[in-house]
Amino acid sequence: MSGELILFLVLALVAIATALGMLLNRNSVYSALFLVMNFIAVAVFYLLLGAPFIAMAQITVYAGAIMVLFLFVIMLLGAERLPDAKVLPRQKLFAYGLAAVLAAETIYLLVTRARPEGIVLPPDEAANATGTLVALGKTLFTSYLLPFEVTSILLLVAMIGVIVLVHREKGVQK
Amino acid sequence: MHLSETVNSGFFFLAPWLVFAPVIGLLINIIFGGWFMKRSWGERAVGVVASLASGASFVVSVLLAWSLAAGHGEAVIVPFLEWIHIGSLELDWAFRVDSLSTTMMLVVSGVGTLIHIYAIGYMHEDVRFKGDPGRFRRFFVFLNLFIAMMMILVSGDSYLMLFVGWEGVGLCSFLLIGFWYDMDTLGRPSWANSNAAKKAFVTNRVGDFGFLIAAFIMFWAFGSFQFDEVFEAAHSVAPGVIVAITLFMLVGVAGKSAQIPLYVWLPDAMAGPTPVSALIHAATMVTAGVYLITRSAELYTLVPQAQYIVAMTGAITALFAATIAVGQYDIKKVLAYSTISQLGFMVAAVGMGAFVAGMFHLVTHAFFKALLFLSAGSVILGLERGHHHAEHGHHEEHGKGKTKSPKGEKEGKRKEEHHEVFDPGDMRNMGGLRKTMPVTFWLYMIGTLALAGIVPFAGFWSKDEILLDASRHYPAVYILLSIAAFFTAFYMGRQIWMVFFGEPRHEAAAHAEESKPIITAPLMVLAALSLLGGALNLPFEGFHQLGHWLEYTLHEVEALPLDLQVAGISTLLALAAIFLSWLIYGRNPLKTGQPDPLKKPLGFIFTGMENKWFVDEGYFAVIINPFKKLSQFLADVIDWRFWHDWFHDTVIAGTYNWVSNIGLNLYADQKGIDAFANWLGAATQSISATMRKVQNGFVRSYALSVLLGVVLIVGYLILK
Amino acid sequence: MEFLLQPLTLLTFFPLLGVLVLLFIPSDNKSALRWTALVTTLVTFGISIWVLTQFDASNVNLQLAAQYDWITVAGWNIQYYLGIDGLSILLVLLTAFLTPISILSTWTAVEDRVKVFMIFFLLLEVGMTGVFLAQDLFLFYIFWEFTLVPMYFLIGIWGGPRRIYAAIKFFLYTMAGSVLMLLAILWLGIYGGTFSVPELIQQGNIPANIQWWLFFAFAAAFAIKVPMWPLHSWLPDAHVEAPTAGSVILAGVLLKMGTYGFLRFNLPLFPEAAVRAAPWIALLATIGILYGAMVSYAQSDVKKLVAYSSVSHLGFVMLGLFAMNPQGVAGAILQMINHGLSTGALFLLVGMIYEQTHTREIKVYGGLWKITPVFGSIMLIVSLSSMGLPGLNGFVGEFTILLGAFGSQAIGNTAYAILSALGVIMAAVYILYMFQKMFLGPQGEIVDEVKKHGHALRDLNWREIVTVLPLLVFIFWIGLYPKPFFALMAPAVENLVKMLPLP
Amino acid sequence: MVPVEYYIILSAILFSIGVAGVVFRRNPLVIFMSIELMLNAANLAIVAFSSVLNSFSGQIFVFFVIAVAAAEVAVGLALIVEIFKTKHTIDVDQLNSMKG
Repeated sequence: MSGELILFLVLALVAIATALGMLLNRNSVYSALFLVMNFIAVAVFYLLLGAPFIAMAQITVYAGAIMVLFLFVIMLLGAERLPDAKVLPRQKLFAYGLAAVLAAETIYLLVTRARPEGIVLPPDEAANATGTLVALGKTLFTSYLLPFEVTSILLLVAMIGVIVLVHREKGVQK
Repeated sequence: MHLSETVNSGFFFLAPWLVFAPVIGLLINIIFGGWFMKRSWGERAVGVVASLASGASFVVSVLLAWSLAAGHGEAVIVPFLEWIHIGSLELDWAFRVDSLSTTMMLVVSGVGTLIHIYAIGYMHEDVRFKGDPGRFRRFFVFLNLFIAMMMILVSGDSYLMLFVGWEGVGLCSFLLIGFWYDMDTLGRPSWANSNAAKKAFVTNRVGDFGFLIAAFIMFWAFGSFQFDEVFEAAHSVAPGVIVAITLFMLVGVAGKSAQIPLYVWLPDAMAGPTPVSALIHAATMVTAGVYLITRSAELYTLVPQAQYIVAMTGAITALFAATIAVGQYDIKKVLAYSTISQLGFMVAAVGMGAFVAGMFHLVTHAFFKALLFLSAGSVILGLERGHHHAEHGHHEEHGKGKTKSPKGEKEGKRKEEHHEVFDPGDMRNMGGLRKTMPVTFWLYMIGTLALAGIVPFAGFWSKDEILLDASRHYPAVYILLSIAAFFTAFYMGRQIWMVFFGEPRHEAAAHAEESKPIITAPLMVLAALSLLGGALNLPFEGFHQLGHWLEYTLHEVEALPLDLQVAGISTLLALAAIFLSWLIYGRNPLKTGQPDPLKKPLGFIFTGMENKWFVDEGYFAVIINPFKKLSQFLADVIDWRFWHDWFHDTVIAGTYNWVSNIGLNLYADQKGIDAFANWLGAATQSISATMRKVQNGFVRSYALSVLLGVVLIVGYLILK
Repeated sequence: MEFLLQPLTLLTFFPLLGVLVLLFIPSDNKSALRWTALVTTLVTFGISIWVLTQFDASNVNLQLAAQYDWITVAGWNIQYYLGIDGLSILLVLLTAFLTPISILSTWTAVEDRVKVFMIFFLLLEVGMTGVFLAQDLFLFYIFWEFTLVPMYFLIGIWGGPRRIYAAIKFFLYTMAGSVLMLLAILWLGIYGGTFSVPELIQQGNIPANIQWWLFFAFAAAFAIKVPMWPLHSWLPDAHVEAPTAGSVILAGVLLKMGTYGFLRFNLPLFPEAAVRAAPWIALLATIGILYGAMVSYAQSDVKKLVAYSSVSHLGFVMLGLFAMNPQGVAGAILQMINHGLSTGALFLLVGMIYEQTHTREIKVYGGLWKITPVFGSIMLIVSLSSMGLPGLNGFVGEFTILLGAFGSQAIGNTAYAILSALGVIMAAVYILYMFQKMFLGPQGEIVDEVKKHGHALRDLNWREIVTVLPLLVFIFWIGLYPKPFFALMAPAVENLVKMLPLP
Repeated sequence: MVPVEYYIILSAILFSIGVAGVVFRRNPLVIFMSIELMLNAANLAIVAFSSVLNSFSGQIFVFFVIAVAAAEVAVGLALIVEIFKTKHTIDVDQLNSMKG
């Protein structure tokens, strides 16, 4: 058992545990914090997979920006906990069951049908990290230029949309 | 367009101005008329512009006729505009100048211009009696539009252009009959006038339908609408096709020229102002049918069967309408039925192939019938003035200028019963006008004598020519027409005695005033023409000018010499009829409130005449009411209640709801999903309990069902 | 950029630019919103004129084509393919022409949620233009369905009291027809390996028995849209409930999408089936003409009257299309335009009086010509155009259609044309009935009714006259000098007719 | 030396956990987080495949996914705030106006 595999297993355990923590915690602030840990774990996976750029993006965008936003909203609305309610009592049970079935199915399907072959190389071997980053940038700004620009427009539109949604006209009170 | 090279000589290039002159006139009146009307001289300006426009058309007609005569009468085609070009259909707007069309142009624009002038005076008073002076301008716009449309009709070089004018004059007729669209002929608020207008338009459309079908057959048989091409091709086509064309065309003629069975609109058309009745419903538009048949002479002469039907239609109409005229009391209604009857003469003539006679009668009729109508208008105005005068005399304390104001009417009702509804057109209100309106009386006399066919007035010569032709070829037609001629003289005599002789039967008649020169001057011109119009085509060797003139277009023209026997019989009949009318109406003048002296001896026959033989009622019972009921039925029951409400809303939407509610909800949802759940083998009861609430509105349960779907699909993919 | 600057792409999507601008305008600045929408549509109209100048009528093929591969997976070959030819150019122009007019008509009529209204309107224009320009079946289908959405909201939000019912009905009916068409489109795309219409026409190897089914599937979608008798039941609801501008566009353009569909797809794609179906379609068209006219006559609601008259008029169009000779088809195309102009104008005018009186009951009107002379005169002209008076546009279309139908080999029976010509009489009956009851006769009760509310009935104001005037210009132009219009379509029409295997 | 299957299995597990969260949590914020988790799981699988196939495309795709997710979160949170303002609750079970 190589060191890498051990690292993987530990990290996987962390990832699953934090994910479950997010899922099960009744306080959404804790959920959010668990999710941050999960994201960090995933970022380390990216590093392991030889994708440092994505790992950085993951940390900054997800763990940094997005989750902070979540926390803000949670605090803004005071929605850490929702009062208990007895609607749809068996929902949870089904959710677990079906999710488990789904996981089993997906794993089975992906592993048997997709048959991914090969082994993930160690990061330094997989590619020279800096080389990867430069090549990645070049590809991004040449063959993927249009989607890149479209994405930027999308972000702009989202920004405007958020402002429009949250903005209240002066004097209009609800 | 084999003749178009001659366009450059003479005045032929002016042909489009036949139409454009009146169009410019009407545009001026539309655009600047409102501004004019605010001035004191506004009415005169509007009238003068319109009259000048119409006069310009007349001048162009004269120039064209002159050029044509100088060019030995050869037809000239003046191309103007390419209209519809698609596939094999090539339809152009071109002007055809030949002797036939110029004859019509001269009549239309000549009589038209005179009537324009007359209308300046007439409408000036009429709009005031009716209490809406603003409508003066509109009248002249419509009148100019009519001249333009009529010119398109007579000058078109193809059946289609003729049709354009044909429908166009129908429109003008609609507009002018409905000129006082918010009242009836007596000026009371009513739907009557607009109903009359609508009736005219729809009836004309029925005729137009026939015309259209004729045009379709023509196109697919001959490949063209152009006159020359049609006539050339007609010789190589089976006669059956031509019979169909000519008979469908006859439907069109019946509509426009008010022949049986479509004549019913013309008497109602008298709702229009009198100049309209004179111009459109006597002199010009209604003769378009006669023109059409004459124009299609080459088609009609190919099929004698069709000719016979046309001739009989005309003859029967002539007699039928003449009988109704005897029983009418309205001065204009008498003239209207007389017009139908005279149109019957013309149609009979052209049906017999006596095209020159038909055209001759058309021309003279235009003169004397216009004269009669306009004189009748003068009489009506005179009575209006008299009535006005009398009202003033009696109700000075009210000081109401307008007799037609509803308030005045109401008060009048309270005071004096007979003042409330005064009909200035009712001959029973007249009498003795010979003294109060002498000029009108003499003019009317000339018109009457011309219409009755007394030597040497124009009507004698033209009517005689028709009778002569009929006596030679179609004895049945001859007999019918002779009887009609007798009736004609009789009802005209009746009218003269009732209107101008005896004593006034109403104080309005007693106070009637003579009309101004602007009204009587055009009448005098028309009177002169009625007197001398016969000179156009005297039945003597060396005369026959109209015949020769039309020969250029019609090629073969039979010039009959005067037949003393026929002429003598018709004159005798006319004189006898006038004498008879004197016996009945002249010797013992009608008293106020006395019923018509014919009523007793004739009994139900006279009732029939009075009520137009109940033809309108028959049409209502047979066609109009069933049509209304059918469309009401279709609309309410079939379309709405059955198709819209029941079928679509109940059956389709209802079935859908039933299937989705009952079927899916109860059956599929409970049993189907239960079965699924059993098949899944896990927590049957609770799953179905959850699932039963599929439409519970909880987003999460929707998400759950999506998840279930995903699981099932992935499961299917695995098991596949 | 090259992609965006192609004339047809620009024409189709330019209104989106207007939508974008509208999004940035505060929704209480109504006049800015209106002006933006108006200017956008006017510029779009300008672009359509530019397209017209680039258009070569003598060329029977598609012109100014914009063609790109769009979705190409697994044997599917869907293209972004716009093109214009003699069959569609007039309809494209009509769309670009009517939209600004409709927007102008909402100036005072729509006060509620102006911004959303204008956005929907511009989106609608995108959809309509796309329908007339798309040459790829898939793309066509997308545009076709896309038009439903804005129209649904236009009726459903700004409509009359039963607007929800009408909107849903409108949506479901047209949708139901389109489903069959979608199946047929998929079949064609898979069978022919392409969705491009010109290519499919060129292949032209669809077996006759399958053609029959495909023809039927396409016809189902189009016949509902036209609407052909007896599928017209959604029309009166939609028309009566729609706001004025919606009615104008609905009658003026949306209905034409159905007839255009027959012309563009059914005739050239399935010629054998079309020829076989011609007598049946002619029968339905004739029934529609007479039925529409009669039902129209019995209406008491003026908007409903005009709606049913559309059934009658569109019957003429169908009759002309399936006459399958140049006269009939060209007449039908022209009649589509004519109907758009005349009925559009009728709805506009009815909307203008409705704005003042808030009633559409014919019987409460009467004598309006005296009170509102300009309005009455314009209404008269439009009515006459609608009933086919020579010299106005309606006649040219109806005459050529009837002429074509009378001598049509495909229909093969003159009875249809003769019966349809009776429809011309009936048109006079119902139109004159409407005109008489509203404008002639003694003053109706509505005049006093309106006066009670403190303001008398007024004549048209300048904005309203400007709204109708362009329509009047074309009503006269087409009536007096239709040659340029025929010239635009004649080669394409003759080319189309040549392709049909007439008996 | 990690077989790629492991990554796939991990990804599937994380994804399923996210799914479960979406389905049974009532707090829309947590639902949102679960969605993010699902996106992450997918990203992980994509990057793993990308690494095996030695191609950039996967990474670039993930990059776009992250960008889109950012936009989505922004709009989604704004919507939640707006819903809270109008309904004064964010419990998804209270928001059942779609009830049929």
